[in-house]
Amino acid sequence: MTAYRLASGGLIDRSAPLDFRFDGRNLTGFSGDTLASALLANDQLLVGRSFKYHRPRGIVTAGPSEPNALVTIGKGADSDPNTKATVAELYSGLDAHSQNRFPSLKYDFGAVNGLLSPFLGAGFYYKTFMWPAAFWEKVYEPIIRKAAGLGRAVLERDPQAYEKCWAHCDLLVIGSGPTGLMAALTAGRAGLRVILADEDFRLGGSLLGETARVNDASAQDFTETVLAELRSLPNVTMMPRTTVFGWYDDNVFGAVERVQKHVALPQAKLPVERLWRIAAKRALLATGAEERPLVFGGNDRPGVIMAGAMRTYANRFGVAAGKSVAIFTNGSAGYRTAADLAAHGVEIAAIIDSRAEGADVAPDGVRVIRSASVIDTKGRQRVCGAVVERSGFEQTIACDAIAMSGGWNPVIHLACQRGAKAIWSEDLKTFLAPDVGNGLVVAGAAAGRYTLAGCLKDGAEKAVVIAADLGFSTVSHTAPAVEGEIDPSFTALWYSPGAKAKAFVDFQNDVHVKDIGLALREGFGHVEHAKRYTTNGMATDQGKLSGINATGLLAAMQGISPADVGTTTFRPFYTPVAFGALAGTSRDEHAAPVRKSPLHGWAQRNGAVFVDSGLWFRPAYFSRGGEKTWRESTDREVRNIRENAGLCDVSTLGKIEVFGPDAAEFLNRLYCNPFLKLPVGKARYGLMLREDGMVYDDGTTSRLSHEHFVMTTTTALAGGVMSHMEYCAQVHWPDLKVRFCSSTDQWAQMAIAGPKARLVLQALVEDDISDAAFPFLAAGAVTLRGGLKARLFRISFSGELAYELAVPAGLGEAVADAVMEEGMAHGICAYGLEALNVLRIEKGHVTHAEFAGRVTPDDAGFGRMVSAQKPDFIGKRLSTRYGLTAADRMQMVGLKPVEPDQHIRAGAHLLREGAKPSTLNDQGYVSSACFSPTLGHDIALAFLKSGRERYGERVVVWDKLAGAEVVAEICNPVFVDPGNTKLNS
Amino acid sequence: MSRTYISRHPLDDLLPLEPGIRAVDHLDVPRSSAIVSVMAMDGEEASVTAGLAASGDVSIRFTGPGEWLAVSQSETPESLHRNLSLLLAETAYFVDQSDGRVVFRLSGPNVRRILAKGIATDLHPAIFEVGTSSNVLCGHISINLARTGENEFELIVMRSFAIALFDDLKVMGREFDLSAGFSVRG
Amino acid sequence: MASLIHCPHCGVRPKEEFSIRGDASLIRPDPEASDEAWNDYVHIRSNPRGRYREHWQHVAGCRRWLVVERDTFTHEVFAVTDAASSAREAGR
Amino acid sequence: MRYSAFSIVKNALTGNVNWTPAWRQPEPKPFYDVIIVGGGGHGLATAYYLAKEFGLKNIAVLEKGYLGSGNVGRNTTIVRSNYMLPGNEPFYEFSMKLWEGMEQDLNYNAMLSQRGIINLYHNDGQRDAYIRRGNAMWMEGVPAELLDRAALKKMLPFLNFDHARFPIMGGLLQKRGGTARHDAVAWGYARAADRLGVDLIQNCEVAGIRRENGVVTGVETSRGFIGCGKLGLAAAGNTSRVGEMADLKLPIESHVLQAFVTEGLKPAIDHVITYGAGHFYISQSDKGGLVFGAEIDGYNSYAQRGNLATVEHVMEEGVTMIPGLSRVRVLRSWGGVMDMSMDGSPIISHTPIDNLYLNCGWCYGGFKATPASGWCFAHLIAKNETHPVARFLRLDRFERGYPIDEHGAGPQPNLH
Repeated sequence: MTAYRLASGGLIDRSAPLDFRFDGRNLTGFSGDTLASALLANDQLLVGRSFKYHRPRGIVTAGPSEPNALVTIGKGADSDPNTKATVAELYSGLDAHSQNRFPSLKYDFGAVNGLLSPFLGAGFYYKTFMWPAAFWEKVYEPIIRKAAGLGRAVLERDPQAYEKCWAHCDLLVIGSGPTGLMAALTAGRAGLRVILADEDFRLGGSLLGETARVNDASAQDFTETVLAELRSLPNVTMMPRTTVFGWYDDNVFGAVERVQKHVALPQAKLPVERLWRIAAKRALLATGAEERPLVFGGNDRPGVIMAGAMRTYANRFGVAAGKSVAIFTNGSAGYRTAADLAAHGVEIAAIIDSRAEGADVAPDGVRVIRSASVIDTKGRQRVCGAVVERSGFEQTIACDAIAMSGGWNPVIHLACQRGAKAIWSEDLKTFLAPDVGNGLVVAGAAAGRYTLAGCLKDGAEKAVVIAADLGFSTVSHTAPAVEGEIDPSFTALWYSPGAKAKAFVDFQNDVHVKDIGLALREGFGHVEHAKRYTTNGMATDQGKLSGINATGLLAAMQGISPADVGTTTFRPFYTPVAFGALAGTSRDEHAAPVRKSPLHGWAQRNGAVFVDSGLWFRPAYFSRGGEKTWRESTDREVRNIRENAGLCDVSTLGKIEVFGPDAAEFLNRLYCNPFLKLPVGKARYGLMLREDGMVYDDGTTSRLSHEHFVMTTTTALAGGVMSHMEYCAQVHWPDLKVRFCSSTDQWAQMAIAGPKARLVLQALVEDDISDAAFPFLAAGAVTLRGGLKARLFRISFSGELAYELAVPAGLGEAVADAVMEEGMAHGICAYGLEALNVLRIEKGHVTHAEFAGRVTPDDAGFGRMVSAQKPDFIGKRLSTRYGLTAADRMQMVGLKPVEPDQHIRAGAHLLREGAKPSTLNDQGYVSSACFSPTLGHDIALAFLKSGRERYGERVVVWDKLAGAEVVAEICNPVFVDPGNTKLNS
Repeated sequence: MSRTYISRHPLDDLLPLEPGIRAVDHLDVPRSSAIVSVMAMDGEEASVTAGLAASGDVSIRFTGPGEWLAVSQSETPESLHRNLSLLLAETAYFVDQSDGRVVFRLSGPNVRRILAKGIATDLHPAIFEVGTSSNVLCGHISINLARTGENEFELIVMRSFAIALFDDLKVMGREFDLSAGFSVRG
Repeated sequence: MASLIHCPHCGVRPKEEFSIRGDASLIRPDPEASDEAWNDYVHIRSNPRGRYREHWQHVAGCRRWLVVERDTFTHEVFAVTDAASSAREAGR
Repeated sequence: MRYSAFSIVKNALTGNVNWTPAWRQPEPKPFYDVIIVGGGGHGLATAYYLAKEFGLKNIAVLEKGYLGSGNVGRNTTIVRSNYMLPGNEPFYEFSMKLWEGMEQDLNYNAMLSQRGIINLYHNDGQRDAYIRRGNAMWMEGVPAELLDRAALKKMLPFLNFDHARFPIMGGLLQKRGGTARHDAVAWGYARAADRLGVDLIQNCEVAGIRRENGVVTGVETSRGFIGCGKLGLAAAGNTSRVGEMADLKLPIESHVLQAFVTEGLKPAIDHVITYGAGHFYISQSDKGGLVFGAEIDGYNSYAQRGNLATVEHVMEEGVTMIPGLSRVRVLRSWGGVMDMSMDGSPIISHTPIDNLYLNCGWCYGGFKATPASGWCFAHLIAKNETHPVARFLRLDRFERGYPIDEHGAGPQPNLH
């Protein structure tokens, strides 16, 4: 038996000891312990250092509001900083370390800050560290940064797995204490789909530490009976270890389930944490009430613990927080702690009651000091005495722990996350949630009904109303009878007067009463200002203990009601949630799905090096033996296509089948160039604008029959164009008879380009594809040898004689292999995006590198394509705005370096020769650049002010990022075959 | 010279050729299916709906108002396309998607729990009834989901996403040791 | 609203199945309308705090454009209708 | 009271009871030469510069809540001047220079920390766009560096170099970029403006704009009518609502943007880093919390809260960029209402009403612009002429066809 472990009692399994470590010490606890209860049992009260003054701090609570007992659990990449020991379930092998101390928890150099505290009051940062100016970043900030922060984030890859899951229910019950249990039971019996979620690893909430009897049984036995019935109901799902952290629109709740946080070696097939999104028709908030700390001198000394927490440690965990406990209370709850501790044989040094009178009965022989307050505490790393003041007389009461009980704060966090303001109850001296609609109903202690009988009743009654609301009928049953009921009454005490030491409001952030006073004095009296100025409530506990006390203090200091001060804003997360849990499986390579082309395998077999292109992987180039760089492969591919032929996978381009009697009219309105009279069997390049007149996307569209077109889009905007078309068809022109659907995935499509492309293809295609029979821009169905139906388009991005052949996706690889086989004799090669890019730059063809959402058709040289005849098309009207037609707009030109061995990089800017670099002198920029194997030097496409008038002029290509300046000649952007003889050959 | 072309399934390299040990929760992948997008012409939605309902052996999946996927394991893409064209002549447009879509069949006692890891729709049998089908998001991928039995669902995904969906389903099913294999029949 | 949308064709669906385009009360002007009318259509927004009609597309579902009528402050949804039906009713 | 080393020591030794209020709580006067609507960063900065740089005396700032209660107190504190387009870059660089002298100027420590901002790129197209941007910065005299993968790996070893879905290829670095303590910026301007006699009137909501003969004569407020000679609107997410009171037609949509902070941690991330394969951005505050955010939720909203789907998406991007974030716990999320413009760039402009001036359209980049926005808006109001660096930020640029569209997304605010 350890120092503070009680001889008996508690819901721990004394036959199952668990070994664990704290700061390197080997300790033992029991199954059913939290880390905090096990630490207390081992006399390890001191667990951390505070944020600012590095004061020694001990465990204060037994739950999620813990401000002090933050530890790092685990090692290296597999560690969790800032874990609350009070909610960490103990397991064998748990390895915990204290934080924010150097060199050790007992001796911390940072504590020197405490001596400097007069200089470090609220807002001190803002008034100082300004002299000299340069010192902030070099000297002051690094010191402050190093001193701040709590645990250490390792920033190494997390070895654990996570996942997300959806759940749906009629009623979500949040909290499994008396209110939640009765609500779940009532609703479950009525047949509702119920989810009962609780953050604790054991369901039962406050009942687990309760000494009152319910239905003539212990509270714990009553709990077990209810849980057994709930487990038997197939429509009830119980979710222990699940924190509901947020309430979102449409009654969707975010919750995180700690699936394997309590095991030393998690199973690989299960996540360690699982994020739930729970869509609940109704929810019941049964989160109970938090005991309010008392603000008195020396209240942060290790050993000063919430009275209710002490009760929980004794009754649920069989641990005494001290051997001789002084109790400071402003209500009846302190007496209950006294009674329970006394029953366990703990000495009660005294009960210090701030009230003048009360009907409460102290345990036999315990001294009660009324109208008194604690004004200071003695001891260093554990309290050894309480300095009590009454009527001007001081006395020191020896003790090794002080229980404090300052009343109750209902836990209304979730109810106020969506903008509702908490409202002050003068009766209950606390803030309650307002009516937030019938989606979320607050019940039990969370609604200010503190008695056990009241909670049991309220939970059941509210569930009855919800069930009826949803159309379920409930069976009536009698409310459980409670014996030894509690008295929750208290008298508000925001500040215990006469403090002889710092009286802390926010323990973790070291905010004390004088800081609040200073904020008020300096004009930061608004509750949000006070929070931000003092940092009260901004620590990891988000003001669960400190928030209401700060409001009370601000009110008291100004002589106004807390109602007029209000609370700060409640926001997700109720308790902090790990990034990993919120991200689930969507991380690393699975951050976004991968799309694979039907020719992916073919490309792989041909030596492709892939690059991601949106969600797709596309071949960048095809490496052959001996080629050391991408450039070598690319240059070879380009030359080969200009001389022989090449095959490129273009399956990723969007393909949209457009049908209907109004299909041509629809396309005519969609594109800025005409489509009405496109003949059947022909393809046409189309330019699509946004309504603001800028180019949106481009591609070829072919007419396969009178009422059937197939459109291609760029890979990048395939989805966007589809949505745009749907918008136009459904919103703008719902009366046009047009239907369309994507066939992108149905087809494997390959571009076959080069002077020998026809020779290669004709060997495979049964139909005649001579220039006469299948001229440039021909499009239609063909049959491949072997009878395979395919689509063939004579279009060219490279400027060569070129075709695009589409076959059903499953047959893509086989057909590509066949093309390569037939092409072998003609020197065919596979080529990738790099070569494609060079070929199109040489030909002056544009991509999204040119359009970039800021370019008009005229900027890109398509001015004459835009139909002046059409009455309407998307983008027509705003194209005529002054700024879009101004003479000094940047227009697309070609550039070639005057010295052919010099290089041009995309992203370089353009200056007149001799002009000084400045934003005003900036003439344009390079949109695309490459080495042209065909011409033997670099070439570029660029946008230049009034560029088309300036062919033959020289500009400076200014690339300061690379430290390069190159003089280039402005030229027509079509570098290769401007007469289109190759295209039409 | 005559040629034959061998069709490939996107999961060819990922699933064993021979069926392995089948767990209680299983992902069955037909090697081929005939799938046709059916789009009702303006004003013909009702008659196409009726026509499809009478199409016998063909499974009809709702994808949007006036739009369906017709799926058949017994017909060839050509025959399905031809039969539908005859049945619904002058009332609908058709696009063959047999190569553009991949079918997954998920069955077993835990299928709802597996699918809940990716799909937001409430799959309680009283809400998403047997015979219901709809396009839904599964993780980051849009699929067509159909309930074919109390514990049986069919997922149809775009071919380019098939491997990504397969990877996701394996992760979603790892808790239940989900097995996967090509259909013995198909 | 921001969590679940009731698609008139597909039922209740999560926000991530949708994409959002903006004000649904704007009507594309006649090609002959004034420059001001066109500028207003493309660039000017009433941006109310309160009731608002917004275009959402069920991209991962039925791909229909919907008019979601909702409150921009409370996020309460009043109605979701098919955009084409709304457009036809408005005489487009 | 001026803050100095002496004042700190003196007050510490006397129990810190002699500090005086940072600003007065004045009753509104019947008339001001200039009224600024909006007591956020931009409004307070405008008032300060009106008084300090342009010599105006009779100025009031009207704030419906408490000072700094809008986006200046709910952003991710990033300061930078790394823009591409000539309409933006000179303006933001002007702002950067003002940041660099702000603390001495205001006698208030806003904890400007020029720790460097790095924009990651993941493919060739993005790299080229960053080269263009970096060179545009240099054109304006703003140093920028292009980092390759190796340099980045040395600098930020914790990034996902091995398992990224979209491989990290490099980044664009602006060393002078960084962060500042957001609330302190509002408080610093407020205190300094107050010292120059500006009346900062809190809990004063504007309910109407009174006009006579086409000229603004004052505002109806929750604290009565207040007359003015000139009226400047700096109401951020509420711009449309205030503008409507003067029948202004505005190219603005209000959208909600969420931001997040983690629990306090020892220093781990020393720069501001933005993800190129998404919208994620992150830095670490001096208190130790990691402050981060990503894209807007996407729908019009005046609610200062967001939805869970976006939260999850932000976290997915976060752990994909920095896998080690996985075990870090997120403490709090909140939302701000953004005044999204049609081209993603701001508006500091005359309006069709002569003595009514407009400052809006900050999208989610308003914080870094605070000083220049205040200065240029003050310049416009005081002199009735546009400051040179803000000359492109006109309200009529849309109808004239001169959008400043950094993202090339077109007139759809939720794409910017």
